[in-house]
Amino acid sequence: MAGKEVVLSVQDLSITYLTRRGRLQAVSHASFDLHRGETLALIGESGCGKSTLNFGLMRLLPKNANTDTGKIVYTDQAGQKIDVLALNTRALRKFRWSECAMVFQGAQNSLNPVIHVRDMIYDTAKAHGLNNRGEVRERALELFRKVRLDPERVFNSYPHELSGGMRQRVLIALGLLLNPQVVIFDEPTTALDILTQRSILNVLRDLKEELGFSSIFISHDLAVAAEIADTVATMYAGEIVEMGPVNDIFYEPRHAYTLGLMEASPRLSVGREELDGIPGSPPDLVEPPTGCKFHIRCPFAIETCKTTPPPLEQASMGHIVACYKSSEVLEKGKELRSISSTARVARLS
Amino acid sequence: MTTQQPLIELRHVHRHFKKGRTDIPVLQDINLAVHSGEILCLVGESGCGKTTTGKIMVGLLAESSGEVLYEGQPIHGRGRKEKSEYRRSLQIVHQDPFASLNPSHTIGQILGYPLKRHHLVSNRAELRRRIWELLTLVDLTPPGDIVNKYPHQLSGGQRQRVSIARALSVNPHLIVADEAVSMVDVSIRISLLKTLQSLRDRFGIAVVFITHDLALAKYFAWEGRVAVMYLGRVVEIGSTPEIIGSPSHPYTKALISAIPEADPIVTRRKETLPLRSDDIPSLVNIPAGCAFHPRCPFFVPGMCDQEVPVLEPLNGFGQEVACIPLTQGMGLSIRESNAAS
Amino acid sequence: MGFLIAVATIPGLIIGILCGLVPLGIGLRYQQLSWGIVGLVLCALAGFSFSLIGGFILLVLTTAVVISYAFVDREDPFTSRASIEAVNFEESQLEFLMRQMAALGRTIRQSVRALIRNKAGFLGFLGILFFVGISVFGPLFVEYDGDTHVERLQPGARTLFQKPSSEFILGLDWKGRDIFSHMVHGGQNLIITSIEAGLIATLVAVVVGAMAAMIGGVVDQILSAIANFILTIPQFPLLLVLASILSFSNRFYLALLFAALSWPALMRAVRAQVLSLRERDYVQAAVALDLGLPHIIIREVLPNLMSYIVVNMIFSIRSAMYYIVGLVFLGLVPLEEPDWGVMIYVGRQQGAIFNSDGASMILSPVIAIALFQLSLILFTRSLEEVFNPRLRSGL
Amino acid sequence: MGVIPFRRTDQPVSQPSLWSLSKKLLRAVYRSYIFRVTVQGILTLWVVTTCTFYMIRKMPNNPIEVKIDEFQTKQNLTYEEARSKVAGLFDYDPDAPFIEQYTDYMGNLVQGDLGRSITTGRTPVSQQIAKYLPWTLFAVGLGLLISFVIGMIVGAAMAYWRGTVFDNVMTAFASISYGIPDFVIAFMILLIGGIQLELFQVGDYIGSVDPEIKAGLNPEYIRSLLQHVLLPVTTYVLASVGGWMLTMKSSTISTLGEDYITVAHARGLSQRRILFGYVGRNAMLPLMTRLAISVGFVLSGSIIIEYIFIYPGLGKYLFEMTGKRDYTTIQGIFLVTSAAVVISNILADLLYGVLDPRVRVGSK
Repeated sequence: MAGKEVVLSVQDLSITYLTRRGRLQAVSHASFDLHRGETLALIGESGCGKSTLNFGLMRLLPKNANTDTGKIVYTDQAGQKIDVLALNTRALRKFRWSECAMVFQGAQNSLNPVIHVRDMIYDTAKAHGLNNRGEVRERALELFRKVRLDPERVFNSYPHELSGGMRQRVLIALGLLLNPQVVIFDEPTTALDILTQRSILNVLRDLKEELGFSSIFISHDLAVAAEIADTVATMYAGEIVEMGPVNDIFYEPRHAYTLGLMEASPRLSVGREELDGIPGSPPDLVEPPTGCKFHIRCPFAIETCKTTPPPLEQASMGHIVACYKSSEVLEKGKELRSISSTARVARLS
Repeated sequence: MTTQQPLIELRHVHRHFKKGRTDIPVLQDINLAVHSGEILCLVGESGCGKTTTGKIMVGLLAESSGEVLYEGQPIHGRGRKEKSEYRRSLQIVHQDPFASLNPSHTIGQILGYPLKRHHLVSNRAELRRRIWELLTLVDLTPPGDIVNKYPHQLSGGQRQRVSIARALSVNPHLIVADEAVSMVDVSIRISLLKTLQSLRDRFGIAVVFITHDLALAKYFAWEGRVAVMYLGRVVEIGSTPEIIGSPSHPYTKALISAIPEADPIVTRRKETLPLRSDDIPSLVNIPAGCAFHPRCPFFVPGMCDQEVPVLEPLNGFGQEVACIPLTQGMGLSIRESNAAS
Repeated sequence: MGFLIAVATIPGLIIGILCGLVPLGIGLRYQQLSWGIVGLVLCALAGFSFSLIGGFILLVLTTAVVISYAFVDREDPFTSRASIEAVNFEESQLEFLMRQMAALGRTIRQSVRALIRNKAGFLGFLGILFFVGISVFGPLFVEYDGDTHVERLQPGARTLFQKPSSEFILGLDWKGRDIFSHMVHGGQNLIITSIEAGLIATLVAVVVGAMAAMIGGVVDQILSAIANFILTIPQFPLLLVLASILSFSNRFYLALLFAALSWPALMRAVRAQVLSLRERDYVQAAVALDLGLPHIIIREVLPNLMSYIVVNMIFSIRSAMYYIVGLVFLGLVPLEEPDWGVMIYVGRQQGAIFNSDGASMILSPVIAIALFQLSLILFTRSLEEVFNPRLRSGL
Repeated sequence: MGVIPFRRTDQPVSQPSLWSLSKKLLRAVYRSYIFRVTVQGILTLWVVTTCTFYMIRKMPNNPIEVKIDEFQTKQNLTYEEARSKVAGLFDYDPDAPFIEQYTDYMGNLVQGDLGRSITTGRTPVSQQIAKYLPWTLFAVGLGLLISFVIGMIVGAAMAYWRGTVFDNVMTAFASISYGIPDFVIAFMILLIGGIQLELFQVGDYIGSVDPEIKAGLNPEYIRSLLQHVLLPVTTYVLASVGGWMLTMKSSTISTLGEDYITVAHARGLSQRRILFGYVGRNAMLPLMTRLAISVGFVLSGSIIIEYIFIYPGLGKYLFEMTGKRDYTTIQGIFLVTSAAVVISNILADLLYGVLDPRVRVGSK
């Protein structure tokens, strides 16, 4: 994706929550660039900070959260650079949804249960200065058709009258209503059935081709990321530990955690396979471990890992990783891959 | 395997729930048998009745009609003691690790109650030795760190392990794992499943694994069988490699073709089976004939929408499928005229 | 039930001190002298105020706390990191008892900490303690002033009412009696009757509600119908009529009557709670493990209802007090001095409202009742934290 | 094979006969929500009436005895003299069999007749109720309205600015208001405001209206009306506003945590639109039911408050009539107040259905 212009640039973003037990470092020093038309997938387990990161991008964090350091620079349609963290309330309201929209997980609760879908559409349009209801309606109906909904019926119904998949589509249509440049998808298919997930994924792929927006795609499901992403970033304990083109990440992972995730994901197309979980559980972010936060669970860990956090380094073209043992991890991955999948030897645990 | 007495068998089991004045048929004509030491996966989308089937198997729900046999004997009309034994030999591990353990008891208490109640230990020393053993069995080591904790002090994966240990405490013959790993993080799932597998290997416990994730089912039940359910019926059943490798029923085909894979090249080359409709019909209003026919790309008018298909053997390998065109040897062909409405 | 809470007695003190020797002994044995002394004092005080029963309960609690400080899990084989063969699981009866007591003591310590952590709740707790303390210990130090005192008439005054002064800190009532002494002596009956009423109402509600939810079917329908029916009739008017039918020679009947009218609301809530708890996974697991209905109700369902029940019990104590004072105030209950409610009633009859000298006779009990009820409400705030192990441990 | 029967659309449609139509109509009526709750409500009221009928007559003394007593003490008459005087006053026969009294009463009730008051010169009970009811409705209704509105606004504001000084102060106030019984507040107003601080003349504020002012729509009368209702209303408001505030606060807090509120923020909606259209409306839902139920209890008013302020409402009247053992009047008041509870419960359900599209009771 290099070469295309950067739409959204995040530099050194750190977010903490104030909790009863102390400061919780949800995101620490996250940096990435999102290019025009690119899909960036953030993968990682629950509590790794991927949702917080995205809420931070739209400045939707709850009151007890604080953006400590960092810069979010957005380039709008006219080529103007906007510092999102410096926007005042009014400008922020304009920025949200017309420049950067978000499709949330859990479609059940994302729509106001007591008002019609059409009113939610009109509300959104009105908040951004579109007062011509006829035009808004036309645009919404067109989007509903694009996400394969029965436009008239859905437009006039209450959220509870729609199924989960339909609600998710309504949310996607709502997200695209103002033609934003960036759309953040926060686990859009998680609570859905397989066939519904498939049709949503297809809809997303078609829409992206047609409308050309950039998107950030949050998922804990590697398979969904593999399908939809151009670039993949792995997050662990609030840090982006590895980022690169989708094929690099999936076929040549260089971080022990990424490799662990790959090794823990079953695949349908290979026959019998030996998989391995990652031992232990994610760290407590109020008192994070020193050094590399993954070292406690890492089979490659050496003494340095326990004391000094590894820096993010360029490993190959567009592929960065924060791991001292990245070459060993790469070798190990290749080795595991080269063994035919039916005869994979279980590693000693 | 078929000559042996099945551990538990469901025969023509129906189940409906009442909601207001309408009856919702959640299960219709389920025929399933689980042999001891076997792994059976129940796969399907939400609302297909897989959890209800699991609950009926362990006796947490009663069937509305039909028969449930345990070791060849009907489960009803047993004596008190026999009933208790049958009860105990069938255990369940629930989906939600945050709801499956009573928040007001310590782990030691949770594991201790069934041991004491059923006199599985004779004194306190034995009780504690057994608790220690159980915790070690499910890889919660060292046990001393866990036993005096409350559930809220454990992580989701640890809680699921405690759930498994609790089920193990009464020496069951069968464990129903109802989406037992779906709420647990990816990195922890596999080790939990490995624990379950090792218990099966060690004690010959049969496992009924309920999941919506076919890839996980494939990994876990490679040596077992998979039953695919749709809207309250089993539409296809067979050994795992058969079902995953060469699915027969249009619904299974659709499912398998729809699943994305953690492999960018493979998943982007995958061809999905286009359905005629994306909407799952509601249970209150199940379509006539084959329940899948309004979505099925191979739908044969005048046949699929008239008669309810029954599970019938397809080949010599024990694969059974409920699809009229298939079982009548007609084969499947996509009809252009029925393209998506 | 009234006899459970007796007034402070000397035999009670002796019982308390004897009981207190146990924690003191244990404290000495394990070099935790300070905690042993705290235990002794607490036991003595409890025995003093509540005689045998209070003394015994506090004996168990303080001993547990002392042991939990002394014991610190030393003997628990589970804390050993050795392999299963190397661990000795045998233990004597005494060791087992000590371990159980230590666990209990830890829970108490955590609960106390949780109670103190919530400021509003702790304030309420102190308030309750204050009023109960005054009602229990006050009569020992303040003599009841029950006679008419014409000699206290101030020159020029038309009534015996007097404003608060240094001699009589709350002033004098219409018969020239010391209001302070009435305040000290007059709370006991009211508080006890309210607590009784609240306890009975809660007990009935919990038993009936749990029954309706667990049995279901026709029983459920009948019980719910009865509850709904009682809820339809306006409570206070009904109480008005019932109060004139029954004569309350004994305050206990008043408590019973109140309980009879107030259980339905709580019963419906308990029923709903039990219904939802019954579907929880861990209850289902207990069914699958065949642990039996008594175990399921007592061990699985009730502990998770406890905070809910206790909070509601406090609410019903509060409304019982409201209704009792209301009935007394309207003159529908035989008047028995000394009593806060009677003071309001008589004060109003004797024109204390329009006499600025006499305001204290009504204001004092009114403020006391207000503060006591406020304390009850505040106290409920920390109960959730005390009963929920998750909140208790301070997460 | 146990196939669930379903209706095929191609089935021949038979001509509907009049009989089948009416049968359908009947079934529809039976199934309709309104019909069922109405029947339930009437049944409840019947049971309430029967029970209270029995209980009231079980009260010690009867109206005649009470009156005789009164004459004896007031006019220093002997029992016989008093008795003969009283006998002419009442047309109530205390010796009539209970069942007879009951059937008589129920017979009249079915025709909509609440009977005649025993002790107040045979005035119809309905007239008596009509005379006192408006006062209670006015005072309690006004109090409820004010406290509900204030509670909504302040409660929402507390949730919105939670953790601030405003929230803490208001929460403390709400706890006090919620924790203190209403009669305590009434006494505090009277004693501290009226007597100790002498802010107002107590006599001017209790009772109904100044007797010398003519009733009517003249400004003086209205002023007097408001003046006398001021203290009871203030009491009601102070005693109940805390409850509304706390409920609204917790309801708003849980609504604020909902995903759709975050989404609304993400959509760039204006604060006002979010506050009223998204937070307010959803947070108020659970409170509307409670409001409707409280409306039901308006009629029974607050006996104690009306008694303290000598306010001529239904509650105080009921109290007086209980003392006089005026059976029919007590009975009538009970019936009316219970009916109000029943009706408002039904209204609460219907209202909820209207406000929340997820629960449309009527359409089920």
